[in-house]
Amino acid sequence: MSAKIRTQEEIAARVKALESMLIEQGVMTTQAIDRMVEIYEHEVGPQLGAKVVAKAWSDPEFKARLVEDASEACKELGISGLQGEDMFVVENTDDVHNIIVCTLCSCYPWPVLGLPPNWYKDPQYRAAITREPRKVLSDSFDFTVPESVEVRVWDSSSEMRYWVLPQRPAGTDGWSEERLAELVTRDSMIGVGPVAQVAS
Amino acid sequence: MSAKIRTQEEIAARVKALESMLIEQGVMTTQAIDRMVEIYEHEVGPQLGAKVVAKAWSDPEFKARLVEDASEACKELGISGLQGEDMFVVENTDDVHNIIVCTLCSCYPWPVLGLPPNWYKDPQYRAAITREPRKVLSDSFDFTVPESVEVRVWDSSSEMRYWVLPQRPAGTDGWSEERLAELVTRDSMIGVGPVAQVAS
Amino acid sequence: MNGVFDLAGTDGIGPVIVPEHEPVFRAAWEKAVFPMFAMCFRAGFFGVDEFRHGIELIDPAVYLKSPYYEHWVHTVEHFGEKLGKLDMAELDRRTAHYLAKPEAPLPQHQDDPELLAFVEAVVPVGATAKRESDKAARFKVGDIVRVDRSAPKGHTRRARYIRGAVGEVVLAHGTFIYPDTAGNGLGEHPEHVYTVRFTNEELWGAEHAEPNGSVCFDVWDPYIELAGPAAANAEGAVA
Amino acid sequence: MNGVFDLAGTDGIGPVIVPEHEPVFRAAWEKAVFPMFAMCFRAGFFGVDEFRHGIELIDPAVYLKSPYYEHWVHTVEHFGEKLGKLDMAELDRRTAHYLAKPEAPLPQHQDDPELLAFVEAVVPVGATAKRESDKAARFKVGDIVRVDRSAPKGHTRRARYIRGAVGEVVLAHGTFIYPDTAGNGLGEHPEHVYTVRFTNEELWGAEHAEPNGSVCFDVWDPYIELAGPAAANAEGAVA
Repeated sequence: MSAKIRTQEEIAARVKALESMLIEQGVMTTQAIDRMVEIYEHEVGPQLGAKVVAKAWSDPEFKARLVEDASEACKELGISGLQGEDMFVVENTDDVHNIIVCTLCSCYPWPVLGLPPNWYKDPQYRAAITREPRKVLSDSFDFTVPESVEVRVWDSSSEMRYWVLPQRPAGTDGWSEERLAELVTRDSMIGVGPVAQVAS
Repeated sequence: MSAKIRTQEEIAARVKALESMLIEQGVMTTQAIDRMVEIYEHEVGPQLGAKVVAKAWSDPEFKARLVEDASEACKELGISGLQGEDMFVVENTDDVHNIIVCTLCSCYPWPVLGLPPNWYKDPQYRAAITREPRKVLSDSFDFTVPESVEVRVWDSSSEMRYWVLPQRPAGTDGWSEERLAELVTRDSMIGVGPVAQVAS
Repeated sequence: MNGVFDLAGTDGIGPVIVPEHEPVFRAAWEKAVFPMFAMCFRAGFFGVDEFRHGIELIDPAVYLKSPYYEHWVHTVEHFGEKLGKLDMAELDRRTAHYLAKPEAPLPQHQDDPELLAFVEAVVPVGATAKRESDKAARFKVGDIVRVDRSAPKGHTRRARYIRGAVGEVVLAHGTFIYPDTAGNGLGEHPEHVYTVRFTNEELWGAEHAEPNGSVCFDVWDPYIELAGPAAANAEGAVA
Repeated sequence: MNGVFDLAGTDGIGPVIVPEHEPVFRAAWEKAVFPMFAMCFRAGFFGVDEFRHGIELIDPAVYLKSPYYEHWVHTVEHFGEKLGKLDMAELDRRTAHYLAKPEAPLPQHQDDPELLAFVEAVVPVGATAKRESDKAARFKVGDIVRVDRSAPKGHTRRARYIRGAVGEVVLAHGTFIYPDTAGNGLGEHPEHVYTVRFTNEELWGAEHAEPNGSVCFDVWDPYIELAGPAAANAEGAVA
């Protein structure tokens, strides 16, 4: 209990020291570090999940495969990998609104959503979203789920990686997958926000 | 969650500021503060509990009254007061060893034991003593209760204030109450230590 | 409320450290804080249950890392602010003043014989939480009971480690102020208090429990329901 | 183990703060830490369950107050020290060096084509925790089950808020590495994983629960026992 809460400068020095030792041991190289960072900064992110959602909205057979086995269906689009080896899509309906969390650590489906935002990993979200999900959505995300709709929170306690298939908005008949994908926000696949509004 | 962990200097300044405002409001005076501190530094302490224990060891009728209603019996010795309005003595036997704790805050029978030691109020004791009492006694108090004796932990969750009546040691036949009282340690009335050894 | 102050069974916070000797008060500021409980109680800041709840509301990292009597500072501030008895900006201003000048004097003031008399009177008498009530006790010594496992949001003394557990009523103490109302500013509403004895196996599981041990925990009447001997035996709850 | 990392239902830690925009990594040091999970895993520091347990062992106040990726630093250090892969005195020495000279360079080193190839291979494929097993599933979708309320001391995924609660099995996922062994260095011992759905009323109590809500939580086979429809109805567990 004597451990100290470090400043950013102290953490940075600690990390550089650790990095230097791991580099000397051949565990890491700056080249490999840079490549891994590049992947999650620029290649893997919620635009991939949005592509999957748009295809599911457009192609009922794909959607059936996605709901049956999300990891296999995503591979059809070349989407797969770390922290998404066993994904499971939970579909919003008129009766059920889904939300994901990991209350014990911060599990999150990287291949479709990228790395999680900090609020998802913060103690506050993990503490409150199972206990008072409607209050959290309302207070922190300005998002309301009608009382008649069940709020179902998926606590990612195993290696199954859950994520949300939002409902296709009205007014999008005949839209291309590319155009549909632009409506799909990261928050809508976490379950804490809506898909983008369609101008009417 | 942004609250800061203060240094001793910061706490001292905060307290003096608070004290100054409470003094101006007439809630406190330095005279009353000093008197209250004097009482718990010099008048109320475990020597009072020791006196009660020694009398219980010497006088079976007093002991019967003490076990029946500890607060009433202690009043016979002029012992009573704050945080001991409703005391209950738990008696060690050949079959049961008792320990007290307050896992939710730091309740403690002030009139017989004085103010609690810091370890009693620390998170570590409150966390571990209900879960692994034998390990805590052994690791931190160098005190072993035989496996054949039940360890019974009293978590002071209500306003009942529990404390332990240790067993009278052998080799003390005919001792005066004053001499017996010298054997009774604070820790033996908490249940984390023995009474003092009798030289044989 | 569920929080880190509810410490029973928390793992991973290190060993109990017992110094050889230590004074009753380790710092001068502790001597100023200790009397605040009784004197602010007298001044109408809080009842004892509210006082505890004010401590429960402390930021959990601060709760774990700060010296004990600093918890009392937080609850005095909490109720002082809530009741409009303390101007927090002024408190901050004075804090900066005393931080810059630790030896600066306290305000000049007169002794108050009534306050001193209060100290001399309350220390040896206290203020019992026992209350007369004509409520019938729903339970008696020997009953096998299960603790409600639900999770109230405000102040409660229903610690997490006993929720859902089955034990035996071993003592009945009469009626006392109910912390689940009094601690939340909702009045005293006295309820019967019982001591329930739980085996270590019931609390922590047979695989994880120290042998030959039990915990006695005091519950108020609404915390428990009859579990019945059948239920208890089925779950191996009572030795 | 019981600890503050097990956050579900913890009250009093403030609101969820959602910044308008934030980068994937907020500081340069976060970019160095993130790859450590995959690369130290490759180097034999830990499995994913052990990695999590190393984080659970962090001092709880530090856990609550430190930025997320600092947790990863702690678990890398924990296993590096435990396995003799990191000399902690040397780590301290280098920390002091970089604290004094933040711009001091990292050691000169060669690129490692195999490590780069590992990154390119593992990111799109991952490493499933699914394992073949001929163990029979003890439960099926539709079963009403109760979660064991006991409190293991090492790593487990049996969060406190579901212990003792009754819910319905809604999904069965097959067999996966068992964290209660793997996270404690005791091997993979695969077990069936199920999703159990609990109503808010069952988890928090009817008085304290948001209406029309539920939580789905994944359990491994040893975490649960059949509760039976009778038990569930008696406690109002399943809608």
